[in-house]
Amino acid sequence: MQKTKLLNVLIPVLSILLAFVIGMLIILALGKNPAEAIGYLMKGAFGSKTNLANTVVRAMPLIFTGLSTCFAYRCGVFNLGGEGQFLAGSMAAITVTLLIGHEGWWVTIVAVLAGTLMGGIWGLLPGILKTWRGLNEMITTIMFNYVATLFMGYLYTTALREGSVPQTAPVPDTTKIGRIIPDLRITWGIVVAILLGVAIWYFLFYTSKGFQLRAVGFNPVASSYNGLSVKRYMLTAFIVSGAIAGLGGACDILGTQFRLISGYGGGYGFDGVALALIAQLHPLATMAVAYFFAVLRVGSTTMQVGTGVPTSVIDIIQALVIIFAVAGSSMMYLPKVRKFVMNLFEKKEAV
Amino acid sequence: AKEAAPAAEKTFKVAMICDSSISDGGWGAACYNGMTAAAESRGWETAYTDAIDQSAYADTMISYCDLGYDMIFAPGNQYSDAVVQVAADYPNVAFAVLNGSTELPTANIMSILPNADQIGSIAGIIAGLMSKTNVIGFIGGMELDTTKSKLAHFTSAAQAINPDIKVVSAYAGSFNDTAKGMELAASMINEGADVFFGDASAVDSGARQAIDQANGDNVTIVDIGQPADLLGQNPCVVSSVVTDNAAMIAICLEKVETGTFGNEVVFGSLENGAVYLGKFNDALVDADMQTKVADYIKQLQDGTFGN
Amino acid sequence: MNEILRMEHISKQFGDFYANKDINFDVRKGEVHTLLGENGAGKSTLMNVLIGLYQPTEGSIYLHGEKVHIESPAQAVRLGIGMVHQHFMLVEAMTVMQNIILGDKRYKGLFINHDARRKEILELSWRYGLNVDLEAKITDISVGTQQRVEILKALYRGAELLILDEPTAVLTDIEVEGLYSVIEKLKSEGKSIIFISHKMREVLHVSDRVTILRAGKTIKTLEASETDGKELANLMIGRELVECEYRKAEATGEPVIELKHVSYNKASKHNGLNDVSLAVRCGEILGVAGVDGNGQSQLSQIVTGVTMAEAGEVVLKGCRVSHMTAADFIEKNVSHIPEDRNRMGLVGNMTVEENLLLKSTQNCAFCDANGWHLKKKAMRAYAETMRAKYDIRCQSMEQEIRSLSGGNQQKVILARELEASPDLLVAVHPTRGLDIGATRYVRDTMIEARDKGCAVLLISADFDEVLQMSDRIIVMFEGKVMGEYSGKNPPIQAISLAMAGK
Amino acid sequence: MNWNLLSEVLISAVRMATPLLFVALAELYSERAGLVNIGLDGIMAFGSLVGFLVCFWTGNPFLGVLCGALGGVLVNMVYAFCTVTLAGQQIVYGMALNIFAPALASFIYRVVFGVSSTLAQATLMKTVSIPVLKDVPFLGKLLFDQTPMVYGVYLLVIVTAIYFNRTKSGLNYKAVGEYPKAAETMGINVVLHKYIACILCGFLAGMGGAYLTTCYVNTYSDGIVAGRGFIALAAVIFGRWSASGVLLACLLFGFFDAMQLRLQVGTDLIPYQLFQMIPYVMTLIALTIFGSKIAGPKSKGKPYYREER
Ligand SMILES: Nc1ncnc2c1ncn2[C@@H]1O[C@H](COP(=O)(O)OP(=O)(O)OP(=O)(O)O)[C@@H](O)[C@H]1O
Ligand SMILES: Nc1ncnc2c1ncn2[C@@H]1O[C@H](COP(=O)(O)OP(=O)(O)OP(=O)(O)O)[C@@H](O)[C@H]1O
Ligand SMILES: [Mg+2]
Ligand SMILES: [Mg+2]
Repeated sequence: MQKTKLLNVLIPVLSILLAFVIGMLIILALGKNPAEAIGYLMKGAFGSKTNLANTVVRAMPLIFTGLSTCFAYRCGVFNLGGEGQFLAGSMAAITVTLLIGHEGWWVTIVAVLAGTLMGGIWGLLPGILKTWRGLNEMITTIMFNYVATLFMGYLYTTALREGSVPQTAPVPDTTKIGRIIPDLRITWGIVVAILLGVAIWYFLFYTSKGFQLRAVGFNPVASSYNGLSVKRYMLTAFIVSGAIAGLGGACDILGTQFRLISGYGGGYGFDGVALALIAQLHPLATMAVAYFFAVLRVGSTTMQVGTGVPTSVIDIIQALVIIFAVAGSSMMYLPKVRKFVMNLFEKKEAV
Repeated sequence: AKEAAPAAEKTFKVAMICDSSISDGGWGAACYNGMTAAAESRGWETAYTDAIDQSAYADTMISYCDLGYDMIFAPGNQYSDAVVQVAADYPNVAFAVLNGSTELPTANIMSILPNADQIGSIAGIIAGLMSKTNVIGFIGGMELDTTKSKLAHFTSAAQAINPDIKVVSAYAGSFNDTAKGMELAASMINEGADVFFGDASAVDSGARQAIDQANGDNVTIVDIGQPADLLGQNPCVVSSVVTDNAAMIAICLEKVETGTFGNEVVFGSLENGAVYLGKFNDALVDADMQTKVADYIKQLQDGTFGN
Repeated sequence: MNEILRMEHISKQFGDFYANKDINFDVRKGEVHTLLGENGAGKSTLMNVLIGLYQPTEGSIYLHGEKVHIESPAQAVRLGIGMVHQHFMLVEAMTVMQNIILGDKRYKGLFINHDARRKEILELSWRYGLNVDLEAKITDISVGTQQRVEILKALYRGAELLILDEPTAVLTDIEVEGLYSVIEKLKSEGKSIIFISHKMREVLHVSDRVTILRAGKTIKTLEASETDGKELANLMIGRELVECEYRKAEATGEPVIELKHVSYNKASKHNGLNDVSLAVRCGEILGVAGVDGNGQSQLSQIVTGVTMAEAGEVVLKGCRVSHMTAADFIEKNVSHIPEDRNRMGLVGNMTVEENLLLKSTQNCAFCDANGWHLKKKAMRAYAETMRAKYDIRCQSMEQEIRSLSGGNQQKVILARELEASPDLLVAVHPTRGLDIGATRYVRDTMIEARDKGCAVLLISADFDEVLQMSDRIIVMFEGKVMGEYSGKNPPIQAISLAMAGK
Repeated sequence: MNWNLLSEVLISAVRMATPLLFVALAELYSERAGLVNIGLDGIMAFGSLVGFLVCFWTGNPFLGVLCGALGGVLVNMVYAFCTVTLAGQQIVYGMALNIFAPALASFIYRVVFGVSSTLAQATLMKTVSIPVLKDVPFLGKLLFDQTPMVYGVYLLVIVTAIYFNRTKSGLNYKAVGEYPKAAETMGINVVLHKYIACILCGFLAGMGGAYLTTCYVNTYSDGIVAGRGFIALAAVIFGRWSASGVLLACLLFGFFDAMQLRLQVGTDLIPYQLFQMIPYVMTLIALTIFGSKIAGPKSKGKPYYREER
């Protein structure tokens, strides 16, 4: 038992290190100094108070989409629509803010609720298609992502456009989600994210409903034989995971980005899926991995700027991290490998 | 802004961020070339980060600020938000926003604003004179205000010369979907368009490719390039409306050096030479036509065009 | 002696568990050699090792005296070994013909020469009396026919050594006779057959030699002519077989569940019900006999609310429940031991403890505030009592249940289903795959429940089990109830005829 | 709508359907062996880069296409190893490819062309028109005045249909996707078939990518694939895992896309984003109407280990 748990942590960590080694080799091959590169990475992510804060800011949307994935996959719902749901949330939040036309904290609350609701609805649609027509959610959620992205384009170029660039008006100052410390960009959104993560963790592992949801996710047939309403749980998972992503969108637009603009929100959904899978669908681990992803993102920006390596090197390292981490854990399920590793452990213990 | 450093030894550094690629043969390339040319003229060091997501704008600029860059060049109004945010935290760094709005400048932010109306009009003049089918095409990337006013002036200038002109236009919704540019151009050719103008970066190169294909060996459909001088890149390029970013950026660099940076918009226009018409493809345009174009541009400058 | 196959010291390990341990086994030309053993003795595993589907942990295989290393089923096919698997290996989306010619490597050419292949297969099927419709889709043919397809598949590949893994489990008596004649024919052509079964009667009937496996080990090899059923049974089980006679009860109370003219998916002979009426009273066991796949699954699903009847009425404790769901049935105190424990009964990736509590986490003993907080301590304590009470053998209650052995998995289900003191217990193949001790335990527990007043519907493909345990017996054939018989001195002859639809 | 316009739209539909068709066939071969590969976008991106580079250097578009296809195979081997040998989750690795391969492509492009800011252009494949036939009004230009790649892909559709419906090998291949264990017991090498499926998938998807840069546009730019892989994925489902169905689905998507662009040129009133939604919304509507009664190969998406029960 202990050994398995240890391995579950050790394998991703080793895999990530390996991915880094390869990344550094690429940097070396480009004629840059890997040590220097790492130095820049650390400096970018942890170098100063501002940098530390930026990392947290970057982690926030990832925590939301990661948790959204976590929740859905735990119930056997393979929601790839995190991105669309995130955008649906942002769009609803900004639309409501701009339409109300007033300012103030109550607008913030209404906007956040609207974002959450809209995310939920955007999750519900593929849910209905799955439970009613049996459509594979992996396909439909991807389609809904495209629709959401294009609709966002419509909002910022036409419907809610303000000024010369295709973008919406910004959220009024008093409606923005406040900063925790005035001169750092961290907002209360991160607190919401962390509380949500803890709540999901509690829900999944310490409540009866969460227990049943997990059972449905692992084995829907057995669950239905044991009196659980599989369709209802799945639909709930669609809605809630959509709502989590939507809440993330609302927090992000009201706290960090302030307006819709071309390219907004790209990639958060898929990143969320990847990091939740690396975290083996554990909500607390998901938050940690999200933070790690953010470190990688922010740090690597500085690394790119400092060393002048192409931006794509960073993406390559990130993809390698995903591939190695997940491959590492699936390798552990192979009997041969498992046996081999266990033997290693045994030997160590014997010594 | 900061007092100018008295020591002449100091090498200044400028960095550019860009969401598209600097090798896109369009906007990104033109802006990068502009920056390097300007930097070279004043002995600055340069750096760039391209192909970045919207979510990384601020982080990237912060990184440059932390690494001691003196100026950050953001070629597009889409960076304004991020610039405002970062500029507030780094009052000692100068920020120049190409196509930034007139309201944008602060103590350490300046806008660089080429005259989009004139750019559109120049292209419109050529199109109005050259079109034989009386249909001309315009492909936009995003519905930027600058793009919209280019389209509006392209249309009005062409119609001022030839009232029968009809303009077909479309937005690709992207600056890098080359294939979409091809399809859009193909469908416009099908509508009869024979002179094209575009404001969509890599999408335009797709459009030019479609035009070349439609032409075959005999160039009857032409394209007007921008913002660099694209003559020779494709057989169909008849001339280009050139925006001399380098000149405008150089002004900013100079202001940084002298410590007078900020609170200002650098305009670019026919008048100050930052906007001008590139060379003609002599095989496609006879001398007579070329002088006509030159006359109209003169009128444009005098404000008598279209009266 | 013309021995064609010898397996020496074969061991096969799954994880820490030895399914086969140091097995020795040989087959001669033209003989029928039976592998006899209880469920889980390791018969199928040994055969899967032989055809290269599994790699043995240890041991070697000799064919015609030469040592071979069988790496894949493809190689086994080349070596002339054919196997009819216990769980058929048929691609449902394809036709009979396509299934037979699948993987055929004997003919060159890109395209399928349909006419030639059809002719060849028809010839084969005529020679061995294996009638099948070549153009039918697998989903449309009966289980018996599917088995004929499986045998044809093996023969078509020119198998010299044919393995039949529990071929009779899914056949009616008449079909079994047909199978015997096929076996005779094959034997007369000099082919060898490995026959797997745990039914004494047929073993003695068809075999030349018998090898007994128990708990993964070879116990003994005997000449069939020199032994009798009793000896075989004792060897197979490992101790003197104590004839166990359960006391039969007579129930007169109100029916707990009643089916009135219930139909479901009527058109299908294998997974539908056609005008079924029956009643189970408290304090009795109603046994449902019949060959697998005659509507038993559907029956069990309807009386537990997993599926809804299409016509007719289901009455539970006096209420019409035709439109209720499984949850409502559970609410009304109906327990269910489903037919496939891994797929329907347990959540393999969850722990033993969690599986024990799968149905009762909403119970106020285990949670507060409407299911919003689980009382982990109470759960653990309960699980530990269950572990003791039902003798569940596992390393820890936090172990994933899929790593438990079948018998212990079944005990977990039993604990979960019986602790609720159900009014109705629906048990489907409750002892399938269990060893003798576990089987005994399960049966005793069910009888005990009955004696406490529970109504039990026992559906089992194991005829002996139905005979032993039931107070009344009904027989199902092609979705219909063929007849009802008393459990005391049941008319075995009549029942087995009814099972064949006569 | 006049005939000329319709013909233009159809020609454009065929042009836009061709890369889709390559990639959809790639996915068809993958899913028929039980492997759902959502990494098509990534494979295409890499294929389009390799195709472009080779074409740029050698001036030979055919070589470009071939190398692009091989590049696709190379990338897809990552997926093959992880999903077949390690029996990992197919969706995850598909997604990983979508991050990895485009980044790699963009990286290589940058390394090759440095920071030079001139646009690299390659020669495009010439159309080969079939004499006489190409002059048939309306259909002539549509069917007989295309690049060899277009003829090739339609040939491939027919070959694929015949392969899966008529040949022995096709039957074995389908069995692997339906019930790998049964296939294994019939002497079919499941792992080998799955690897072959990955090779074919990589090859065709790479080719689809290379088509973009050797037959369609003559430049490479990041994001050139623009979500075509996902549309192809939908086309396979839409086309019910059959070659002819996939053909129809791709033509339909191509048609909607071409229509959408035409409509955009014609009107300014309706925002173009709404037009761009058409292919996706139509997919959703069509899927909803048809439902998913045929769920495709039975074992698709499930990892296979031989010794599992
Ligand atoms: N693939 C596998 N993984 C893990 N355990 C297995 C596997 N296959 C079989 N076993 C275990 O090995 C033991 C022997 O199984 P096997 O199927 O060989 O029994 P059998 O004698 O054929 O029984 P039956 O009469 O039920 O068919 C069982 O306890 C079973 O749980
Ligand atoms: N593009 C095409 N052009 C000409 N003939 C074709 C084309 N596509 C398919 N066919 C022909 O149609 C026949 C049926 O092919 P089709 O692709 O419909 O089979 P399928 O749908 O894969 O099989 P199934 O019906 O089992 O799903 C084949 O014999 C093939 O020759
Ligand atoms: Mg068996
Ligand atoms: Mg068909």
